[in-house]
Amino acid sequence: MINYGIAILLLPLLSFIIMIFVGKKLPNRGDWLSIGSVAITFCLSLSLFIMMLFKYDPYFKVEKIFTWFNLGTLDLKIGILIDNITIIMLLVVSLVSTLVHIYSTSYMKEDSRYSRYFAFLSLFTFSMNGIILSNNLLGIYIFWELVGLSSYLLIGFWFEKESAANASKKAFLVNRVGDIGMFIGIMLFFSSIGSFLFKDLYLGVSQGMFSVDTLTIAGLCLFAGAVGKSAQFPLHIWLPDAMEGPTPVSALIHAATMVAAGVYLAFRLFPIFTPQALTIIAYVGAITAVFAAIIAITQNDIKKVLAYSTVSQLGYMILAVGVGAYTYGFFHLVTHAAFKAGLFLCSGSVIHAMHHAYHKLDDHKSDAQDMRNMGGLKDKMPVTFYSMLFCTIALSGIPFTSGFLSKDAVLAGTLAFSSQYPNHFLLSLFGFSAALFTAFYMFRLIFLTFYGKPNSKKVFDNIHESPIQMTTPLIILSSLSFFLFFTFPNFNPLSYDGWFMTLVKSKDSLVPGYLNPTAYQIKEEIGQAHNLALFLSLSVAALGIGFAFLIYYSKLISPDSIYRRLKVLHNLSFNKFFIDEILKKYLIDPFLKISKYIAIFDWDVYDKYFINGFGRITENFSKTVGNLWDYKFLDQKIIDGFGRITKFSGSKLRLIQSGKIQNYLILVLVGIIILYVFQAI
Amino acid sequence: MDLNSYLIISAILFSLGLFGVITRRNGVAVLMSIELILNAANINFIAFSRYSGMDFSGHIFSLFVIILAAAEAAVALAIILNIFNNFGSINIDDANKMSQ
Amino acid sequence: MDNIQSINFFIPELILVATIAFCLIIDFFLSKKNSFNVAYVALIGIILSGISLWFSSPLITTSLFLNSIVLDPFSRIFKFIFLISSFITILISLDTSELKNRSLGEYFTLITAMILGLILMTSSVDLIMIYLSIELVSIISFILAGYLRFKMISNEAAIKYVIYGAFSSGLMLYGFSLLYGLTGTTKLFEMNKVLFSHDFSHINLSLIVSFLLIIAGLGYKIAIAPFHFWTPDVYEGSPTPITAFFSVAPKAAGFALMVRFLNSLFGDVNPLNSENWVSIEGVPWQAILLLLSALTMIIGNLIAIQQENVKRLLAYSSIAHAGYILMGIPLLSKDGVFAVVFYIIVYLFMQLGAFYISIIIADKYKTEKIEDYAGIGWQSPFLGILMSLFMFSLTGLPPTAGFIGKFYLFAAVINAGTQYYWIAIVGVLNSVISLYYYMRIVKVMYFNEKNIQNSFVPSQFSILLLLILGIPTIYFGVQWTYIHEWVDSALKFFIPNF
Amino acid sequence: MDFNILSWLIWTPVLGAILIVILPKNRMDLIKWIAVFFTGIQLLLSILLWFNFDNNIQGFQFMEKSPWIPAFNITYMLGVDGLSLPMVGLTALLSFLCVFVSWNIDKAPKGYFSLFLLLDAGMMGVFLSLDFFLFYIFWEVMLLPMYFLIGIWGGPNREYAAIKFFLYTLFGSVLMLIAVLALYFSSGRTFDMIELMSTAPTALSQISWWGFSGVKVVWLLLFIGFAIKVPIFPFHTWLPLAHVEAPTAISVILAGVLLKMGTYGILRINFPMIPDGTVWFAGILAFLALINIIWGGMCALAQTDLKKMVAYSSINHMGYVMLGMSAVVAAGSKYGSNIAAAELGMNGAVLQMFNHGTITAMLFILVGVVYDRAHHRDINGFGGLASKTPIYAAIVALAWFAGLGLPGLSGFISEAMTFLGAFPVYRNIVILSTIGILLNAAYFLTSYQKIFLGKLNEKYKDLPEINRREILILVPLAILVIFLGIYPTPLIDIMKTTMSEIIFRVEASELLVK
Repeated sequence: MINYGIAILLLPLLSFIIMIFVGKKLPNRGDWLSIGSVAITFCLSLSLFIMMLFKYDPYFKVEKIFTWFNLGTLDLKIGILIDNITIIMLLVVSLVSTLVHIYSTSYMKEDSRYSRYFAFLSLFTFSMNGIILSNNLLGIYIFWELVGLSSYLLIGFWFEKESAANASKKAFLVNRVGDIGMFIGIMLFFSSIGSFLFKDLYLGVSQGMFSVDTLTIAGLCLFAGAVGKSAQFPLHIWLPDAMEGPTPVSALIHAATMVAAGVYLAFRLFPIFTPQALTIIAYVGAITAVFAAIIAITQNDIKKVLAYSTVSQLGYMILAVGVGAYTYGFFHLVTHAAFKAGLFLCSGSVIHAMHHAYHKLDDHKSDAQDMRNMGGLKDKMPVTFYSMLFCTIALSGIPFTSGFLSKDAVLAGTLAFSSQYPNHFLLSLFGFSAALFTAFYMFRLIFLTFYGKPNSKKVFDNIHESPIQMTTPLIILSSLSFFLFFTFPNFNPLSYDGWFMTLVKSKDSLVPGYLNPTAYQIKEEIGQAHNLALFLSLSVAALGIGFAFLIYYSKLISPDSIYRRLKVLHNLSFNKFFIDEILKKYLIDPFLKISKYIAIFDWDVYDKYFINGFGRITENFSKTVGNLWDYKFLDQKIIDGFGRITKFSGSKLRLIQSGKIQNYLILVLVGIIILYVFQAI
Repeated sequence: MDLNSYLIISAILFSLGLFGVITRRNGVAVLMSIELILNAANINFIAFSRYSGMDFSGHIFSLFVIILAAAEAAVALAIILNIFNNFGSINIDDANKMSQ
Repeated sequence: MDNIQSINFFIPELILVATIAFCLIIDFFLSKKNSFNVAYVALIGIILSGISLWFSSPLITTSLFLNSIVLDPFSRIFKFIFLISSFITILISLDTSELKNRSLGEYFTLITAMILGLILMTSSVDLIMIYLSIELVSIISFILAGYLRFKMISNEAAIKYVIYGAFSSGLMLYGFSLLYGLTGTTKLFEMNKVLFSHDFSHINLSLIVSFLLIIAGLGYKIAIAPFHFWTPDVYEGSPTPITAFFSVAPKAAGFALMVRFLNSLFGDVNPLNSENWVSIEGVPWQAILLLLSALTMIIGNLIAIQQENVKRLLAYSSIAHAGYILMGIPLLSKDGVFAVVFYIIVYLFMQLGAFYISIIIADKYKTEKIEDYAGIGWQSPFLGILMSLFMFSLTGLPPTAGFIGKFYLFAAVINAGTQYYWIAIVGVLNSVISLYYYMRIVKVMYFNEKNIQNSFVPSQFSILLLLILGIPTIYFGVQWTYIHEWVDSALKFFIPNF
Repeated sequence: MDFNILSWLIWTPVLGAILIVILPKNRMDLIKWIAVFFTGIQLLLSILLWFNFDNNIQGFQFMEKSPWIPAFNITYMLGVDGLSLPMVGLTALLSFLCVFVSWNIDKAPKGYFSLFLLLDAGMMGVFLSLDFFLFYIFWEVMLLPMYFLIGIWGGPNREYAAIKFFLYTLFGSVLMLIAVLALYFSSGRTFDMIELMSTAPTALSQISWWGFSGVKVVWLLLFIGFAIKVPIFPFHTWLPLAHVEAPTAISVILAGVLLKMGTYGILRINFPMIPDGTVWFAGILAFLALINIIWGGMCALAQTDLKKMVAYSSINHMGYVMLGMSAVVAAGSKYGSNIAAAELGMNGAVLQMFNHGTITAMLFILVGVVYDRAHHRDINGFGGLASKTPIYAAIVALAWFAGLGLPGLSGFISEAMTFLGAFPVYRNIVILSTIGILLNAAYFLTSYQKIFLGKLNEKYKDLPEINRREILILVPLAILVIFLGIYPTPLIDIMKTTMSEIIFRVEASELLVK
């Protein structure tokens, strides 16, 4: 079992190493190698998954601990942990990864750095599997940064574009901000426990080694890592920019897997979060969900819409963790991975087609990603259209889809939480309004892209359905949005009971003092809120779709009139609430300016005046002494001064004319007198 | 006369010598002032020797000083002569090429 | 020991006296052109004197000529120093173009005579003898400084020197007379006894005044601030070999005299407790000397930074070195005296070496300006490397002898107690300052390239002489056990009480 | 032992230098190959030493001791332990590689390589000597060749840089000399470091200077001497200048080895010999580390000269070393006897010394590569080079990411260890220091983007790719960076016994008792 884990971890790494060094020289530029390795990974994950289904044990767990190094008294231990969650995550990652690999063989065919692209994908798969398999915080942190690296490399894959280069840097740096928080959290835990293992962490917390305050702070610090990686407010800014990368990359990394790592971490750490921490987490999630959804409404770039949608959905998951419904959050993570990856790949298919059309027309100016340039593509690209439609339905939360089940569960969780703590009613309000906006902007996307009149006839004529390597993954992923895959022995489309909910059991909080409700209590409450949530979520989804239909399909309401009426809101939404600009103006630019001042100070002031000042003082002093030597000072001032004084006293010493040698002699006498005075002191 | 009178005289001589050394421009006059200083010391030696009455080393010392003063004066005068040949003056502050 | 018995222990000095006489006679028969041959007579005399000194027993410690002169290993070391430095100076004088075509008979005679004076300075223990020997050295110095009779600056140097010298010795003499009056004797050891057996607190004013006047006289000899003002003018005006000689030998003698005078006068020198000695109370002579030491280092270095002329730079830096050496005297410990002697030995080689290279370069390129040294390191690697070596050594960087000298000085200061740390810090910081100007010469020689591609190889005579100076500079930096033991054993018999 | 391997390590390059001096000037190739040969032998010897070193023995191994100046109790004493061995290996490796880095030196190669070999010997001597006097001699001897190497073969402002470097370091070392002597006399006249470790802690507390205990005074004097080498703020301004002006190989040596001497000295001398002073100063040390990290990082961020940026990054990275060192006090019962934290900090510090040595060597060599081709180092003057020189860009990316502490590369684990070690004692300082991690990423990524990403600058469309010699120089370093990032155990095993010993000595300080 552990060997499976090690194989899953190392195969992509091997492929990365081979590809980066000799990938170009391999036949077919080596894509088969990457695909092969990730496919084997998938097979291994699948066999693990089947094993899990056969065992059907919610508490199944295998762990292997290694000593990384020893420092005398301290053994630094790391290791691999395989349980149901791991297996499900591994399956999701390897599946999406395999499909994206296949998709990419067509999508990236013409790229000159084809083999490097696959090498980076392998690197990503390796790092992501590493996060999933780690049984300790340090391991997670290491792979956490490594997925950041692969994300950096892939976002900046087309680095000739200035915007891509900027986006990749931004992604890395923003993620690092979160990582620093996470590292501080790790240090807080490690300094008390002396180990990074989850096992020891849980043990330590349950033994009450931490005060509630420390635990809150430490938990929030670790959560900061999740905020960065899962693009939660206010560190969400990198994700929309990350869409500069190739679309399959967006599908794999920035929709399905890497961004979900934050949720995965929160999921792992749930038992040690204190109520205070969880409340903050819930609010962060809720705000992100609704905030990103509002922005998504006004975006015109098809990938940007999906990006903000991802941010919003990640907010949901975090919200679910915050309100205690974290297994449902994880459920949403899995379902969302499938249909969001599907959506991205579909959008990629559209962009690919548009791009080719523009290419054929020799038009290099028009934006192949702008939805306003599309329209009516339904008939030209039927496979893409139906796949995308089904995924959209899932995302909007319509019954018979997986999205409905998971979203409904999360909303039920918020509802239950709000009913328990009525002063936190905003959480469920945010949740439901986000659902409303989601349905609206997703159908806006569908209507703008696939319905209506094409923007340009010429382009429209040149649009073709994508090749089979691209459409197959679309079909697979969209079909995975069917509810039955997740509720298998249970055929009720409105209930989420099934293998998933059986195998993924929530744990009781380990925070001492029973501050948090037990897992059973939460489950009961959510069950009670289920029906209400069902009703509400269906109605908001219908409302959202209805609005979208009215505005963008039947055009009964002109969007412009709404824009005009809600100009301020629209501006805010369209400009992403100016978060980037605010951060740049009030945080980054001042910081850079301070750096510049410090550098100037260091080099031109401190060094030049202070350090060299010692030299200059010495030099000037020596000049002064030298002048003293030349008697500019001594001769003119002191000796002549003596003369003046004596002259003033009226004696006949005016005849005194100090010759040079006499000056020396006077100085000797002065010296003796000074010494006499000195010894007397 | 007691010891103190001699010491006062010698101190006055010493001071006069110092004054002369510092104020005189003429090289020979400077040398003469230096002689005053030496003689002040001589007076001291002899007075101490006479009044302390331990041995004659004070007297001997002053004899040596007289001899050496003569030798020194000889060399100094030779140099001053040289200066006179080169600079055309025996004013010691005229010999001042280096500081310029 | 009476005068006749003393003759037996006075052979090296007598050989020098004979040499002086012989030189004068030989010179009488030589034409002006050939007068330089007197140098060989002088050299032979120095060698003979050195040999007889070498074979004299290093262990004998006695006083000669009715307790006016002592014979001890301490003065023996200095005798060697004077013989070696004058030997080298004579060789340098033979090589330099500055002294070509002049009547040199007297020149070499005077140098030889000066050795005698220097030797007497280090061995005198009687005020009369001290005064006599100082005057002997001074008067000869006046003549040598003005030896280039037709050169204006040489004349100027001589007149300044003579007036300054006479004035200082006048002050010192007055100080001596006061001291004599206080103690009633001219013998140092008897003075010491008197000073320690009587309470001088009621007349400590006269003691202090006499001490200050004497310090002024001695300070002039070793050129410490504020009695150093004559130095640059005299050093610049004198013939360069004489400048080199002045910056080493009379200084060494002055320090030897100072060590002996101050320690035997103010220190309770108990041979049984030979590590640290006790000073008399009432005269803060240690504090004054430390202050002068700090002042001397600072002033010497600061003015040296300014100099554009290598010779002047070396002259000023010799003031700074006097400051370093002075640090070891008021410590009243064997370590301090040891360090002073050690430093003077290594200083002899590096200072003469640096001066000699500047003479070679002045002869070849007709310049003493630092900036004109550009590229010499590439044109003449031998001169460049040796000059760098001397510069490093003068700065006090390992692995050169200069470092070891400084090391012992600082070690003595640190060992003397924490109350002396400040002077050690002043000292080390000054050696950092000195790095700046010494390295400027190295920098110019190597970093500033000139287009002159023709290489320059010094004469074999110069190379040999430079090796004689350079090898000890590096060798004593790496292995100085012998020299350490030599100096150390000499100090075991330092200044016994008679 | 008959074969004095440590002496051979030191004197082999000296032999080479002498041989080169003897050779005629025009045998350029021979001169270089002699340098290769002798540094190669040194490298082999250090590898031999590495494999014969017994990790489990406390104290020093391969000791050599012979009298030198018996009158002053100065001995020629060498030895190696877990602290010096990694430094010896680093020195040998970088010296060997730097001979190849300086392959194209055409101005007076004879002088260059002989001075280079002398420098090599001096560095080796510092790390191997156990006699304090010998240590000091090597410490200073190293300055002389360095002065010439910067001053003659450096960039446009080389004279200023050389003298500044020299003055700065001499200033520090003369203060150190006073401390050396104070130690010598207060501990019964010995320079033997091993003996000093046992006698000095009590001896120093018996002297005082103007009301300050000798412990503090001597600690500070030593510290200033070492701090200038590290360099620790505010003694750091020589570094950017010297690094920028020095030729590439010398920058590599400066940043790779010379800076380590400062921290090596503190660990070798200050920590075990004056534990009281160490405890007294540890907090300030941590604070200075913080300033180094932030100040260096911010200065690096603002640079437009690539080499200067790398130079400032050294200041930043050495801050981590100091942070780790300050963690040593965690072992005391006053801080809860957290020996694990002290171990993490100390091992992390030494590991970081080694890793920074390899990483910064790569950085400087890479800067040298582009400078050789483009003849300038202005970060804003390039653009899009990645599409022109993909291999170079890839290696730079590796080095840059190693520099910014990416997990999987060696910089990460040592930085993390220093943070983890110092955290229990200096929580707030460490939390503030983590900003440094962000700064690292910011300046490395910004410079990388400006140079390699974006549109290709038309000026450089014919820029030649990195050549085979340069790649071969970088490969061993890259392998080390990756290997130690994944598996630091071989290095940690070597140093951990020694580190525990130092921790034990510091822990013995009374100031650490609760």
